[in-house]
Amino acid sequence: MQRYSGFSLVKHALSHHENWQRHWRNPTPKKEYDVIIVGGGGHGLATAYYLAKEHDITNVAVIEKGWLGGGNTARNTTIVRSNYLWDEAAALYEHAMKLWEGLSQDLNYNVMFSQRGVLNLGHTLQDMRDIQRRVNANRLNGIDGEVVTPQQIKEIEPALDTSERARYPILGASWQPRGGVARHDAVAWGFARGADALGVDLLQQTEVTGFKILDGKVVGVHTNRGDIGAKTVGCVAAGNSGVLAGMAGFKLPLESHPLQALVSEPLKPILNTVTMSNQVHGYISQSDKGDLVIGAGIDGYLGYGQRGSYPTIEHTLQAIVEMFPIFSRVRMNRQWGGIVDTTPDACPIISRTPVRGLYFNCGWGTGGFKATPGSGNVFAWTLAHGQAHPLAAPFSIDRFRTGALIDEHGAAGVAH
Amino acid sequence: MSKVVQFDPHPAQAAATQSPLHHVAAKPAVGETGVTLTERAFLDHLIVRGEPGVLAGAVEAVLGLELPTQPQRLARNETGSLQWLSPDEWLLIVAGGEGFRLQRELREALGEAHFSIVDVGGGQTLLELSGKHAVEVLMKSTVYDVDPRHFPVGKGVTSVFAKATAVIRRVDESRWELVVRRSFADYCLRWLLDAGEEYGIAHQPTQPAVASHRQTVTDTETVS
Amino acid sequence: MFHIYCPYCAEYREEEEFHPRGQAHIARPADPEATSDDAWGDYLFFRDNPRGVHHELWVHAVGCRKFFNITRDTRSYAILETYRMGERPTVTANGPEAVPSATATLTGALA
Amino acid sequence: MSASSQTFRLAPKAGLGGEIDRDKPLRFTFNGKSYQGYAGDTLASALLANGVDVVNRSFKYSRPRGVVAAGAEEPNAIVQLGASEAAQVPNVRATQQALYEGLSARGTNGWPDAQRDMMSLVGKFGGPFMPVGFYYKTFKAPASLWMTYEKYIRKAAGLGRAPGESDPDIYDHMNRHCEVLVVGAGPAGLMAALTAAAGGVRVILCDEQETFGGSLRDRDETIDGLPAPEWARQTIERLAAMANVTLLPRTTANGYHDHNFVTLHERRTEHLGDTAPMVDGRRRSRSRLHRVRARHVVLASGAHERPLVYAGNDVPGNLLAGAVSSYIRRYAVMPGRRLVLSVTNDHAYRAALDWQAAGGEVVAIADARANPDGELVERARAAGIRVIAGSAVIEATSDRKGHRVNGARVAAIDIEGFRLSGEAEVLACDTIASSGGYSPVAHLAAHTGIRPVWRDDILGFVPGQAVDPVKGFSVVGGAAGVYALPALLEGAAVKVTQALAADGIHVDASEPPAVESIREGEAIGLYHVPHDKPTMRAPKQFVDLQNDVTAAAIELATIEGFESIEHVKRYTAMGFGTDQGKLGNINGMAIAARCLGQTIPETGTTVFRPNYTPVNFGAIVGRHCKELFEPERYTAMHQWHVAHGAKFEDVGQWKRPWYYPQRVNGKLESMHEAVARECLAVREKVGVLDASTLGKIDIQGPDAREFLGRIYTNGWEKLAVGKARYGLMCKDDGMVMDDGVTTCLGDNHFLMTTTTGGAAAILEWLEIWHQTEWPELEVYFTSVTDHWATMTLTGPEARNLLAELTDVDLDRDSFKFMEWREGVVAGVPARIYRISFTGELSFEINVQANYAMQVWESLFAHGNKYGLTPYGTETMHVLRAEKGFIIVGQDTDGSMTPEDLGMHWCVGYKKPYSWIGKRALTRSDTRREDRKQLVGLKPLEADVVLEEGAQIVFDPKQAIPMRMVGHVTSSYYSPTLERGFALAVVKGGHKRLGERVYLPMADGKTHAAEIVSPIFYDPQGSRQNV
Repeated sequence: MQRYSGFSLVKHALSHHENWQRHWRNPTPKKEYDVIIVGGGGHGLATAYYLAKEHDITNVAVIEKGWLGGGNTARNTTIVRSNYLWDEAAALYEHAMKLWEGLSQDLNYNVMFSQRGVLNLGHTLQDMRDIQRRVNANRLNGIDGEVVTPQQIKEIEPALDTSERARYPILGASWQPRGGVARHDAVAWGFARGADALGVDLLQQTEVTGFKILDGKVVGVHTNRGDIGAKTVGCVAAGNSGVLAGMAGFKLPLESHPLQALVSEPLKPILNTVTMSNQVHGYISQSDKGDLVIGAGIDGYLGYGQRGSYPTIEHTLQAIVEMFPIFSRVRMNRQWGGIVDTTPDACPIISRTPVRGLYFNCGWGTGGFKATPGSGNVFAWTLAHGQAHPLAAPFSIDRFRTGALIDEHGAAGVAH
Repeated sequence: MSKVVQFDPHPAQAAATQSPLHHVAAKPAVGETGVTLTERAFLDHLIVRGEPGVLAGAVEAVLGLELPTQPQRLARNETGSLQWLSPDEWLLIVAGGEGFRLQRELREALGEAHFSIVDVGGGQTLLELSGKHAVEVLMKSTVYDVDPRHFPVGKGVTSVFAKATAVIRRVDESRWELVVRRSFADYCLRWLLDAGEEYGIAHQPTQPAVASHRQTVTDTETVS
Repeated sequence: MFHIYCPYCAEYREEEEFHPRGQAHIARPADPEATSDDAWGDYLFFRDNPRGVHHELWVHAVGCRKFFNITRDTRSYAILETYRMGERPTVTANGPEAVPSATATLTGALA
Repeated sequence: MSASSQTFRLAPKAGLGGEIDRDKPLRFTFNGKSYQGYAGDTLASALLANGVDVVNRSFKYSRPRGVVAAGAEEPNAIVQLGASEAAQVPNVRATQQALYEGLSARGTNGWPDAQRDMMSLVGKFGGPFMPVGFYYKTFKAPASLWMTYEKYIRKAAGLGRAPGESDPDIYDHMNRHCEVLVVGAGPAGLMAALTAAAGGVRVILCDEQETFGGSLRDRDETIDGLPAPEWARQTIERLAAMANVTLLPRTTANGYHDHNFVTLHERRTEHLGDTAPMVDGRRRSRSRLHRVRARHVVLASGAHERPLVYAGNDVPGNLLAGAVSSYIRRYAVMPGRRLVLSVTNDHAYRAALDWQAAGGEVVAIADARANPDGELVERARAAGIRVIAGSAVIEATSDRKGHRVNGARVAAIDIEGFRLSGEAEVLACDTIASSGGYSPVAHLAAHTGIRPVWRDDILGFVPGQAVDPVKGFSVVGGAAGVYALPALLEGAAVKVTQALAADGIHVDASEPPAVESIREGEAIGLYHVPHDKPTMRAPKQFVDLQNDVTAAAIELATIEGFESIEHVKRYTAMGFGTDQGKLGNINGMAIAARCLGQTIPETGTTVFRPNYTPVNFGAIVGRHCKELFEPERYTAMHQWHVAHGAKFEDVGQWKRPWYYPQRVNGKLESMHEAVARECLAVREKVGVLDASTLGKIDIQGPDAREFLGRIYTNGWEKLAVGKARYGLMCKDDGMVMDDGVTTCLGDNHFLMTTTTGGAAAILEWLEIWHQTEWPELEVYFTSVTDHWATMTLTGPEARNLLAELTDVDLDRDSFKFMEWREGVVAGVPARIYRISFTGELSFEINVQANYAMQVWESLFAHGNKYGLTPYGTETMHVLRAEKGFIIVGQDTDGSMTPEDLGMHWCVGYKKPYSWIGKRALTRSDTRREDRKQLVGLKPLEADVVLEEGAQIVFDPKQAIPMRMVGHVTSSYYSPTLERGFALAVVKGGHKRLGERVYLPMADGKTHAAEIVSPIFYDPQGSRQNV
């Protein structure tokens, strides 16, 4: 792989940048692979990368019906944090956080992971109880976090209105300094480039149309470019998981909903951190380009249209202007929608399925981006070992039948 | 013991009353008046539920009103108004103090049929909006199409009102009524005064100033 | 933003008056105690999630407060029909044979 | 150049400057310098009139930039507007900002200003080291320095800045419904509106510009014998006179949402000043968002001219050809003296003709076509203008600072071969105008999911077929790729008539007006002009001017393997600016297509999202902000609470009294002191709580009792009339969702109470089960939450006090615990419930809310001698926790079963129907022994009040990560017990009474506590039963 560095940049400048190599190849599909990953988003590419890097399984294809990183990776609001309430979720997201912290160096690709901290605001007494509960749990789980006062919040994020004027005055917040944001496209491209360099075939514009299943075991996939054999298939296709499961003959406890987000026009730096509020219902950060990146909750209905209802946008901006009255004259540039697969307990599914050799990693709801390296890492382990990674074990489909849910609705109250 | 108990909320002797908007002082418009807002307080509001076939006869007999079975219709006479809310739900608004007697008569007329009548008069109030800019004020407040072409006199709907809900009815060419919940009344009023400011909104004193006490003195015995 | 025909109010109303309540035509098992854990889990949590025609339950929350059904395309968001509780859809993904049974009425009232 | 000279303003002449009013000069300042313009000017036209070339600096390379366009598509002339801090508006397009007296603006980038920018050094010398994607390739090592690098990267980002103060203006919404919404009031839009309006239906016509008319304002043709601008004026007057037509100028259709919902942003006062002026002492909104639901939408949004991509095409003095015409004709402004025009089509020749007619020198027209032959070409030739066929401007040269074009290099080009076919000639000039054709404005249609489709005949994307169900939508005029005036007007009339008929709106097709037409020759497809050097080595050729994306960047992206146009866009940031690529996207796609050896349609299209042009947050928020952000719900006693100094707690939307601090010895009590006083008053004397916010649902019907039995976990078969019972509700997953007391008023009549926060959800819960699952049960539910005001009178003196005010026999044997009575309290008919949430003797008095204050004040009038004390929710919480009563949502979190709460007594296992939640209680997970169960915790140190949310461990010595076994749900200091106490959930807690647990806290302390029964006070319940 061509190494990227300041030095290589200078060198290429001298040759007018005409000699840069491709980020990844555009291979023709082989007849068979050891592992096929369905879905070339951040999670799928990370899975392929870790399969090759940590498990030496390089005869791998990533099958993507569109372009790499073109699904929710391209449409999310890039927040990274690991301050989840329940042990199982916290362990999984913290695993991801640790990987984030060395990711740019590991991939030799700057994913611009910016640890500027995440504030989760509390506006009611119950909010504060929930925050205290979560922060205490985080702390004992070894995850950074503290409960901060309105005065401390004002210091962290001066643009916030911390006064008593607010309809729901800010009573406090949880603060995770290691949280932050990352450059979403770069994450997909970095993993893609890394996987490609290790021999993984990235097959774009290739759509899975069915699974080849023999005696209850998966042996390959049908695609619009012909059949491709595989010993193991892992599906990581947010927004399509339910449809893929249907092709394999079973149902998942998923509902696919529109999740909208929006950005302002670019502004000079005004926000220091990521601010989220469940009660007032919105969250915001500022990208390195200067856009305010804003989102809130999902629309209540199923939707694959990559758009949602306008009142959701209105409510989101009402929340933002309530928290930041100085943004009233800032202008919204663009809104968009993604498709999020939600589960009944707001936690993902990383699981075997009724079809042997076929695994699903799905249901990340609104929280997928922040898990990208961790999700790929444990899913790669799961595919390589044919059994759930210890961190993935609690996220089996079985929990919806036993009732052992991991209810993270509190932590996932607003989308992020 | 009876199967359903009725309760007369009004005191036998005059008592101090407070409408949901008692705390907001009336205020004339700044400049020319384009919209007038008046709280019509202390009316008796009843929710009547049942199948139309069950209710129609009794309603006509007791109220002298034909039960409006078409959606969004509002019937009125000197006794009061009866508005379709849902295929099995109507809002009856009558003079303060009349509700108990009418409910009892309706219950008697309906006998053992399955229906429900519930007094909700303490829980909501009626705001009257009139003037040449009343429609614009409503357009700023509700997603429902209140254009007079689409909203003839005698229509009434339940819809979104700012971030609350309201029953919106058009009682004549220039007058609209809003029925809002007591706990939201302060918010709705503030919203209306704000929305009406550019048109010159006059906020009239609440009518009547105090509730009439019990119209027909009866015992509080329950009826079935 | 959807424009929804309420079959009870007999007119189109704005989406803000309605709430979606998940998949339509989910029957609560008639004898829950005789239902296996797996089947109970299916009833509680496993929903259709089609990319295409979907029958869903909505309530005219700020309006007549009635629940009713919408058949909607989850790709285009076109509403193909709305119908009252207890009625059966005339538009389905796979033609009339796929129309859910008339006895199955319940909601996924688990939200 | 003298500040007020307006050197580039043309002398008055008929047909020029129709937008401006020379009798109304206006002063404005730009970058701190004072200038003059006229009413009707845009900021851009006024700057051009004053010869201001450099308006801003570019985003990445800090290059000087000037005005390029005359409308919404402007990428360069981006300014920070506002004289005062609170009135700042970032990122205003000077081409869309009307001039007003005292307007103050500056370029968003550049230090100290756009003219003398120091950052340009970075652009000049660092440029070669900042190819596309350079961030991803650098700043990775050492990892520890990234956050420092990032700080500087961020500093260089952004355009304008957010205001530092709150917005003094308001914004509002207007909900509109119409049969036909016409977007765009150019020729097609006017014709469409005229056609629809004739049918008598409601028509809304909006246009983003200050005035209606669109291209008619600059057209030479005559319509029905009238000059085009005059025909437009008369048509607008006709429309304005029609009662069924609403005209909205200065109104941009920004988002086209599902089912024909369109948001229109009307700028009501932005042309008048920094802030909205009052009118007759009344406030009005600065701008207004119209939320329009239309049966049919006609898109008549016209087309944007495409610039050509050539070297140096960003230097001030490079403009769009159409913009040149617009500035001359509309504002009587010459954007320069000597013009070179570079075109691919006939229409753009008007720029040269206008230029010459206005007295400017046209140096030459470079036409990429081998044999241009249209009517306008002939006119140009006849006027003596040099037309150089088969050629194009390949490079703009500039003065040393790059502040203004000083020449054009023109060369013969081979479009197919993407190379020059002759030597370049340098033409001295100060202005280069270009036109590469026209892009229909397909943005709005794309919002609803309609993909644009490429049309080779017009060399542009037009909105595709409506996605099957998106009915009620038609596209006319330039937006549909129809540019010639006769076809456009006729098309608008006919197409709209047909489209409306399909939607059930019948209008008589009106006769389209007679138009004298101009014969145009065929255009040619040229996007990126070849240079004598390869793209990667040529001077910068800009594609996206706002984001500084060059042709070389796009080429490099394809070299690096980015083959999807989406990848190319994301890697280069093309189209991500505030102009959303209105000028650049198609050129960028064409370059990518050429590099990849594809056609433009193969390369793809762009998916536009709302907004069409940016809208300020305030306008989208409307009045739903500050004091109207969200309703505050008040009880009937609210004003009393305010008057008595209550602090309030937000519970849902309700404001509930939290506690009532008193002034003691001139000092206001702390919450701790107030709550201690209130608690003791209840335990020792009598207190009163406003409990009106509890949800209340009247339930009537012969099956009401059975319905309750199915909804609640416990039994209701035997509850007698006159009695009340506590009930618990689960979801069907077995988890507790709500609780409350329900009273049997009559055999077929119950009153259910719910939690304050749960009221609306529970009513809907009852309805959903009734309407969808059990419609055969005869029962009706009606909310009476607001109807009843509820006062909880509680404490040992409650009976004595109430006895003074009521005719009800309060004797303990005739009015027992968990019963209700009807009577009169303080002269007001009331229902009294003998239920208790405090553990003390309690009477809950319910009266119709209008009479509440009479009763409440009577209680206080008589209560003094009994020590009557108002108490709030905090005291209520302490008192109930002492009794081990749960609060759903605080002591439960959606994962607790009734059994987890130790409430087996509240579960009717033997009921004849499978009530909601029952089945789930036998699932394997709900049967686990080690589930978290509700217990009491007694801190070993009596004065310790555990933190709510504190996590519990069995072994305090273990290393992190620790095994947590539960948490504290409620914790208070009890003035009665004189110690801290808590409710908590602990794994297997019910079997661990007496065991010790530990709570390691953030401050390093570890508290120890003993697991005890959750009932801390009066476990026998004797006090409530007196």
